[in-house]
Amino acid sequence: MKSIYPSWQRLLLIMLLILPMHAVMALDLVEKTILAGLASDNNNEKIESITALGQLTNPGAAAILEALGNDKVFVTTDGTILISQDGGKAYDPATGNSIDTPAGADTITINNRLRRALQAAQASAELYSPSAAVRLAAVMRLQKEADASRSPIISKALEKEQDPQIKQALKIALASSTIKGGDTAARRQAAFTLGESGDAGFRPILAAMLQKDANGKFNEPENDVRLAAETAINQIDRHQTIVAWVGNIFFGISLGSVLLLAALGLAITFGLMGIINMAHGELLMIGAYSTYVVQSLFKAYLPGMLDWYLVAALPVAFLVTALVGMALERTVIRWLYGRPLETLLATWGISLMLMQAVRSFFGAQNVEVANPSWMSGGVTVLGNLVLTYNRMVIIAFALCVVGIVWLVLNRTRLGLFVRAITQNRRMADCVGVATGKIDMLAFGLGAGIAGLAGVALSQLSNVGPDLGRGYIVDSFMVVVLGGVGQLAGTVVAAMGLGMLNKFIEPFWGAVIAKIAILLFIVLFVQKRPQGLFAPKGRSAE
Amino acid sequence: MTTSHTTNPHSSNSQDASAGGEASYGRFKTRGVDTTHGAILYLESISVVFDGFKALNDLSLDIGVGELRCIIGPNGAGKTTMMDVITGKTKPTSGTAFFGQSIDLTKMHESQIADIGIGRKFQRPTVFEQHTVFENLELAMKMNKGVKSTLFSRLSGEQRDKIGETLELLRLTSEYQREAGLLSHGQKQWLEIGMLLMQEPLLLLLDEPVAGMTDAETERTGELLNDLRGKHSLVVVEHDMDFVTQIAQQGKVTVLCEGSVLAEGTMAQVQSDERVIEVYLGR
Amino acid sequence: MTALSLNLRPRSMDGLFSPKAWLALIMVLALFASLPILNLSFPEGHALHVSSYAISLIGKFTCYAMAALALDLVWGYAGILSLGHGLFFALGGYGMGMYLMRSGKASPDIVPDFMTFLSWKSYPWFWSYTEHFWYALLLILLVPGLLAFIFGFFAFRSRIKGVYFSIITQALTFAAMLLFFRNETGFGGNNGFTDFKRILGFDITSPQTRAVLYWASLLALTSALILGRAITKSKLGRVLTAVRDAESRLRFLGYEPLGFKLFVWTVSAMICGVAGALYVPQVGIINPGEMSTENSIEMVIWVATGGRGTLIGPIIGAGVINGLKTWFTSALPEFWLYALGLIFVLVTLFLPQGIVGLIRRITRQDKA
Amino acid sequence: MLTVKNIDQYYGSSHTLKGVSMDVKRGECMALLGRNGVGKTTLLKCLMGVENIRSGSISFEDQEISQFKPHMRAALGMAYVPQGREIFARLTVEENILMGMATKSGRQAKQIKEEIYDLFPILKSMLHRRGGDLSGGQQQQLAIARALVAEPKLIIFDEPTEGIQPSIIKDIGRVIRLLRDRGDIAILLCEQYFDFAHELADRFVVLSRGEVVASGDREAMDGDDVKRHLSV
Amino acid sequence: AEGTIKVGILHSLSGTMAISETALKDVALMTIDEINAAGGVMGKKLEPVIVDPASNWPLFAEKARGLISQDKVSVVFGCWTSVSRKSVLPVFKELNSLLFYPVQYEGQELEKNVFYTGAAPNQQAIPAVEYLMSEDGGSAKRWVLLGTDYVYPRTTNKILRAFLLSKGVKESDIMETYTPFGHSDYQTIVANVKAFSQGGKTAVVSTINGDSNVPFYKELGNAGLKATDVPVVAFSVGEEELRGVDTKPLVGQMAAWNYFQSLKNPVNDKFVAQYKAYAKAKNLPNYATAVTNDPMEATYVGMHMWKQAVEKAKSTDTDKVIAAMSGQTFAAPDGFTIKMDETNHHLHKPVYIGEVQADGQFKIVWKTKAPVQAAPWSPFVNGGKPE
Ligand SMILES: Nc1ncnc2c1ncn2[C@@H]1O[C@H](COP(=O)(O)OP(=O)(O)OP(=O)(O)O)[C@@H](O)[C@H]1O
Ligand SMILES: Nc1ncnc2c1ncn2[C@@H]1O[C@H](COP(=O)(O)OP(=O)(O)OP(=O)(O)O)[C@@H](O)[C@H]1O
Ligand SMILES: [Mg+2]
Ligand SMILES: [Mg+2]
Repeated sequence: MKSIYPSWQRLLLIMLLILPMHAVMALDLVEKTILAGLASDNNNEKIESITALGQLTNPGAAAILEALGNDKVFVTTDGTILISQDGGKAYDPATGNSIDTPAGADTITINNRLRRALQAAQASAELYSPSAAVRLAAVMRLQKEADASRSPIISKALEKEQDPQIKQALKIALASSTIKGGDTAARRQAAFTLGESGDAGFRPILAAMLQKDANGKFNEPENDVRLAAETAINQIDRHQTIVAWVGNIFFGISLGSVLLLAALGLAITFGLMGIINMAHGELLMIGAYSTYVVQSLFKAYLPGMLDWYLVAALPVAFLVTALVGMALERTVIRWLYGRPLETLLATWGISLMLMQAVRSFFGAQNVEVANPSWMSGGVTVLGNLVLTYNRMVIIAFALCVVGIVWLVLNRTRLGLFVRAITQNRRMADCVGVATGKIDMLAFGLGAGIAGLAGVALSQLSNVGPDLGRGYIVDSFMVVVLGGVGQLAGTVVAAMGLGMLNKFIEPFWGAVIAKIAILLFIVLFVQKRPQGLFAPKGRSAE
Repeated sequence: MTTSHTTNPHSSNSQDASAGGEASYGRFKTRGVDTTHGAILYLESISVVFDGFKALNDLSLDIGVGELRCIIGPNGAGKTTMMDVITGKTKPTSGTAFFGQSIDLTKMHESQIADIGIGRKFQRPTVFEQHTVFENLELAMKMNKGVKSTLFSRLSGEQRDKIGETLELLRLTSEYQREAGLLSHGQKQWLEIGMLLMQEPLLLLLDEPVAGMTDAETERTGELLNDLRGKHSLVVVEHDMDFVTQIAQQGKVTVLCEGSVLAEGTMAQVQSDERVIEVYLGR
Repeated sequence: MTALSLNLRPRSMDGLFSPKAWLALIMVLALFASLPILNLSFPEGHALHVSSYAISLIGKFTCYAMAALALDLVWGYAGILSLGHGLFFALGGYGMGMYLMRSGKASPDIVPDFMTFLSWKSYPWFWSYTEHFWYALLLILLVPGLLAFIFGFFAFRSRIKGVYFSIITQALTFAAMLLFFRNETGFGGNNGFTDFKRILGFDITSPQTRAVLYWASLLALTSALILGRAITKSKLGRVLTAVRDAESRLRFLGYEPLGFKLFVWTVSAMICGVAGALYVPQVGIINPGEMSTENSIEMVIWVATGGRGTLIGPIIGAGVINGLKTWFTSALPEFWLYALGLIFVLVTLFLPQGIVGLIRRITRQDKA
Repeated sequence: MLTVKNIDQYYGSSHTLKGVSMDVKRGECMALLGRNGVGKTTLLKCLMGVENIRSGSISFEDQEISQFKPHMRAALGMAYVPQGREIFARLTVEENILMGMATKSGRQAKQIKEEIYDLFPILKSMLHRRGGDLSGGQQQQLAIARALVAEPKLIIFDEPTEGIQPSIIKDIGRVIRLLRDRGDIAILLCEQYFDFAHELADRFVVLSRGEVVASGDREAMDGDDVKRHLSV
Repeated sequence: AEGTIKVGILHSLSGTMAISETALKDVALMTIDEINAAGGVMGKKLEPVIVDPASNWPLFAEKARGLISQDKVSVVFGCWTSVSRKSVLPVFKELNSLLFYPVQYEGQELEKNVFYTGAAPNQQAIPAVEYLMSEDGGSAKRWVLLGTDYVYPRTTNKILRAFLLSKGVKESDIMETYTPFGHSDYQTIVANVKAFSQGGKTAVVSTINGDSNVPFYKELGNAGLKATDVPVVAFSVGEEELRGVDTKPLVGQMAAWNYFQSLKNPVNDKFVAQYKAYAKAKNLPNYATAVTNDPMEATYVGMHMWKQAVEKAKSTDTDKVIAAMSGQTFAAPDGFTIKMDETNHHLHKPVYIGEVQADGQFKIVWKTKAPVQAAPWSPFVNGGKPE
């Protein structure tokens, strides 16, 4: 299925693989006995062999490990291990020869267990990698393998290490490997170190020390160490509470900005223009599909720039949705001003058609929109809270879009005219506002903003014909809760709902959280029947 | 200040209605409103503040039973706001408003206030635009306005006659089947006055009843109000001095300015008051 | 003057319907009522045979029509747009479903599968007595009515209007849907109730039972229409329209809109509940999907298509739209959304008063 | 400047304007009189393009405009003070005035000329209040201000004195006279307040049931003929 | 027309379920073409009748009734969700017609008028969990049961929980979480899973439905939870669903099915090639990336078996076909000649566990030696007895 696009990537992988190998080939060979385990049907033997390869710490062994991870290692019918190369060739690590791949050679299947062993094996070698990032990743992996046998390797690495962050990580890794095996002082020290790390991953080890075994004896014989372990546990728990709070705040803001983005376009088309725009969700969808198309075009024509497709997708999505919006406005909606409920009916019809159109063009299935590499992954803060890049980018993006919308509505006359038109269309016309043009532009703007939101949503969730339906209810709630026509209200409502949701969810689960939010809205509106930022006084009537 | 009376007038009112429609709006009755001291409305140091702006500033005023009181004053003096306070549309920031001796208006809803006998004509004519002229009058007509009695209500011949009379009076008989939204501005003004009459309130509040009427019609309205004088209590806000002179006769005219009473007296006194000329009449 | 004033009346305040309308109504009713007889008395293949499929379809549409009529009562007359009538419909349906669920079992104390999965050995309290038909019927009226009353009381008292009201009805319905989706709530989760067997001891799948259910729906719809007509033709109806157009003005005339709104709102919810209750035995399933936003919006669309504020329009609208949907989903399974969507757009653009508006325009032109 | 020939207007099937003809010249004030409901407002709406006419012609500065949309007429230099104020209730006073300059380019329409506040000082103190919160008379002043800032060539007033205190009515009268005397602007004034109209008008027309029943110079305004059409 | 046999196809082509069901309609049509090209059934051509129940459950019942009583179809292939099946069941029973249901489901049901060609829980869920418990599967000690809040996940998780407890897993080592339909914000849940996994080797069993999978996997990938740390095994994610996901971060995550496109055997090679050719010939949207998956295979197998049964019964009469179905065998793309159980209307199916690869296909890491017989009534619910 992904036959076209990954080809460039595969090429890259192969190149990476081949390059070091040329250098290696002349250097070290790996003994056949070590390799023999790989040919076995038994995963335990494979793991032995992999571990042995890891301890060799020579580039030849490293190349094999790497090739294993990339499904590039074959075993022939007679049990010879080969690394596949370009053009049907294969390299024999035991002899250093490059031969034609024999018939019947079978790829060695790597499953999760083997992959884990592989990574651990590679980690030891990677502790000396020139790249700090690789070293850090390796240490983190070692931290999890609390295994006394690794202490020497880690200590050695610790001596050499310069980078303070990695140094700290190494210390923790060392602690995690000495906590079981070391002497009393070392164990005590290790408990402290682990406590300071705040990493909940160590909690079970520490907790186990405090437990008694079948004979009623503590697993950890020394009282001192037990005390240290207890302190460490408390420290970890405290840290985890902070992490949970920070996490919730981040999640809340991020959910809030998603709601905000989804609702912003509607804040214009519904909030300002008074159109109950049921096709708003489909405008989001069009934005997301535009992203998909741009991504596909990049894959086909600009594979080198693929990481930046998203930047190109923004203007494209904006324009496409704005044009669709303007077309809808000119053909259908323009006849319905002043009859808001009719707009509900018509836009509902439009939304059905748009959904089906997408189904006909792109299929009923979701399409794949990938995060560009700079939006993949996340940064770890406070030990084990991952703030994902895509969420951060989207928060920033939401702020930008709000800013732009605010500027357009408050710093250009468009906003003034739009508001005037919705309040008194006839009089706006009489004072000289070309209502038709302004309507078209405003609706186009609202639609375009929805398109931008679609780009953002494509980075978080699925891009499919139903994308819009998932957001339409939430969007309306946000706009209404904020007070129709109040941009600031929309922002506050979105953020408020996001936060509220994320603070309820850990306690009651996602389903109840959602129910609670909805009931909250019902109750809140009782208190503020015109939304959060309601206009007061005579003008409100 | 008791609130226990708030429900009282309601019940006595509904008895009134079930006793059969009164044929004319002329008869003056005080339906459970205690007017022993001769005044029907007391406003005491009412203040209304909108976001820091004092629309009414310690306003005190009382209206006698059967009195026709004209209120004038510059634009923005707070005349409409005062009516809003009396009818329950706006809650005063401070001060009290009593209907008769015992009914605290500030604690009541708009509909309750209307029910105990305070009717109002708005500055901008507000009628039910989708209803016919006839239906507008029918809706306004005095009767028990609870859900049940409304559901089962049928127009009696008498009531129908009364609507007919009012239509004649308003000169809208030929328009009675038209939707009120289609009337001209002046016609709507008339219709709203008609609705007010149908309500048969004890106290009528008229906010600029002749705005947008021709001089001849203004005069007619004046005559109508003079007719009502003595039978109802009336508060009339107007900027048309000829009209005010016509209806004020020798009665009291109150001048509001910046939310409180600036001057009070007969029309002649007020018109010659320097301050009134300065802020209101102009030279 | 007396002569003149005797002629004065609000627009057609006389009888519920004009004699002509009565005649038309009775004729249409007779036509529809006779369908099951044709179904039962003529064998398949006979020219006069009406298929059971058609009967079940029309029966279902009748229930939809009733829901639409209920919605029109609040939306068309009192201007209260509910995006949550699916909730009342579903509640009525669940009430009936509970009864059917238990009446089909060998003993009403045997718990259904989904409770077994939850390891519940007996019915929870809110299921008590639902094995009795009359009690279930009571629930069908009371639960939607009470919920509407309580919700409406607070919402109307807070003077929530317009989109704000619509949105909270939507929020409430959505919340209820999520609640019912949960298995623990005790209503069968997503699967809801299916596989009904008997109603009042009769086999639910027999043509006779079907015919009776069909007639019951027709009767309920007619009663609802007459009730709705009586309400809207009364003075209360005119007060409601006044609420719709200028609620605050009405207060100054001495009407408290709260009571009026609450009255139609509750009546509407109850009618909707009855519609749901009649719907369930005919389609054989009730699940939280009935409370989905889409369903409630679709009801609004039936009303708008048929003609808002006409009572008869929503009935026509529900019939036409659902008929088209049934036809399209079979005839154009892959393109029907285009067709349906286009119809919605065209109706709004060219039939602003809905189908009834079109009919009125045509008849008026004929006269002119 | 503005010439109306034989226009007919219908609301549905009711014939509201029947062959109305009139004209307004530059530098003069034309008064439009008539009883309630005779079609004055309707006529003004037709001139502004808010209502469509069925037949007849409307020309402004020798250009046929009867098919123009209101905003195009505004762009040509027509301004309108409607009956019932029609201010933008949820825009602030300042924004309402800025709306009056909608026909101007964005840069020109940034600053509101102080002259307007000289005329209506109250507006200056209420710039940031919402239009809808103003009192009736204040709204009327705002509506006039909104029309004046457009610096139009023709200004149409529909009962501008309605609900305004006497002293300001005098001010408005002064303004209208000033505008008239400046000579570059045409004024069409529909007014019930006879004395006011009488004082300002150069010429007048009287409408009755959608037809022009009398017209003439100021001198003729006192005539019994006119009185008859205005009395009940 | 005369001389044809009508076959009903009852899959949502619009609404939320269209994402999954559309492909089943396509594969059904392909199979019909195939059968017709080979001479039809008993010399008669098959004539498909397609309807769109639009992901609306009462509409499913209505459409089923229409197909059977109006269109007079001999058999219906259709439904995906349990509720849609439950909705049409009474209709099939009342009109005594035949439904082939091709999707894995929660079991606890056995109807005379239905043939279940998807997996029962013991043919999918239990083996997957056993695998995760094994050394090769990563010897998981702690379990996250994560699902969308409806019957299939609830029941499956109930069965799994009972199973896990029977294997000595402690209650405190099981975390069960549900999300609403269409949930798209998995931040909290992923964070919770991560925190939970700190307590020991953890595996996630996902019964997340439909659209929610994409946001879940995206969040999972970005939060850095790798398959090597916390493996996720899903029961509703197949090749078709992965078309909409960027699979690079998901490498190593698992799915348990009875069929994968990547299976290497001649029947499957032919099946995959045939479907790709069909997609291209019919110009289906995105035909270049067309894939096959488990329910598609189940549809394919079901239709062939039905054909065989009809030919054996020499009639399309429901009862005769039902009788003839028992013990039918068919060389399926899943690599075995599989059998329709003599009594329980379910297929004997092999179970495969696959790991996601970067290209969106699955690498099979575990399989049963032979097809497994279905146990529709799970021994972990109600003692394995019907109600
Ligand atoms: N909601 C509000 N917010 C702010 N200011 C308000 C509000 N409502 C009224 N005002 C101000 O209160 C003052 C009093 O208004 P009011 O309408 O009572 O005046 P009025 O005496 O009726 O004037 P007019 O003769 O012009 O009708 C005005 O200056 C008005 O702008
Ligand atoms: N939208 C409308 N549809 C139908 N008839 C209307 C409409 N607007 C006004 N009319 C009718 O047209 C006639 C003329 O109305 P118009 O508003 O022009 O009167 P006017 O001369 O301005 O009266 P006034 O002095 O009261 O403002 C009136 O009889 C009115 O009822
Ligand atoms: Mg006022
Ligand atoms: Mg007028």
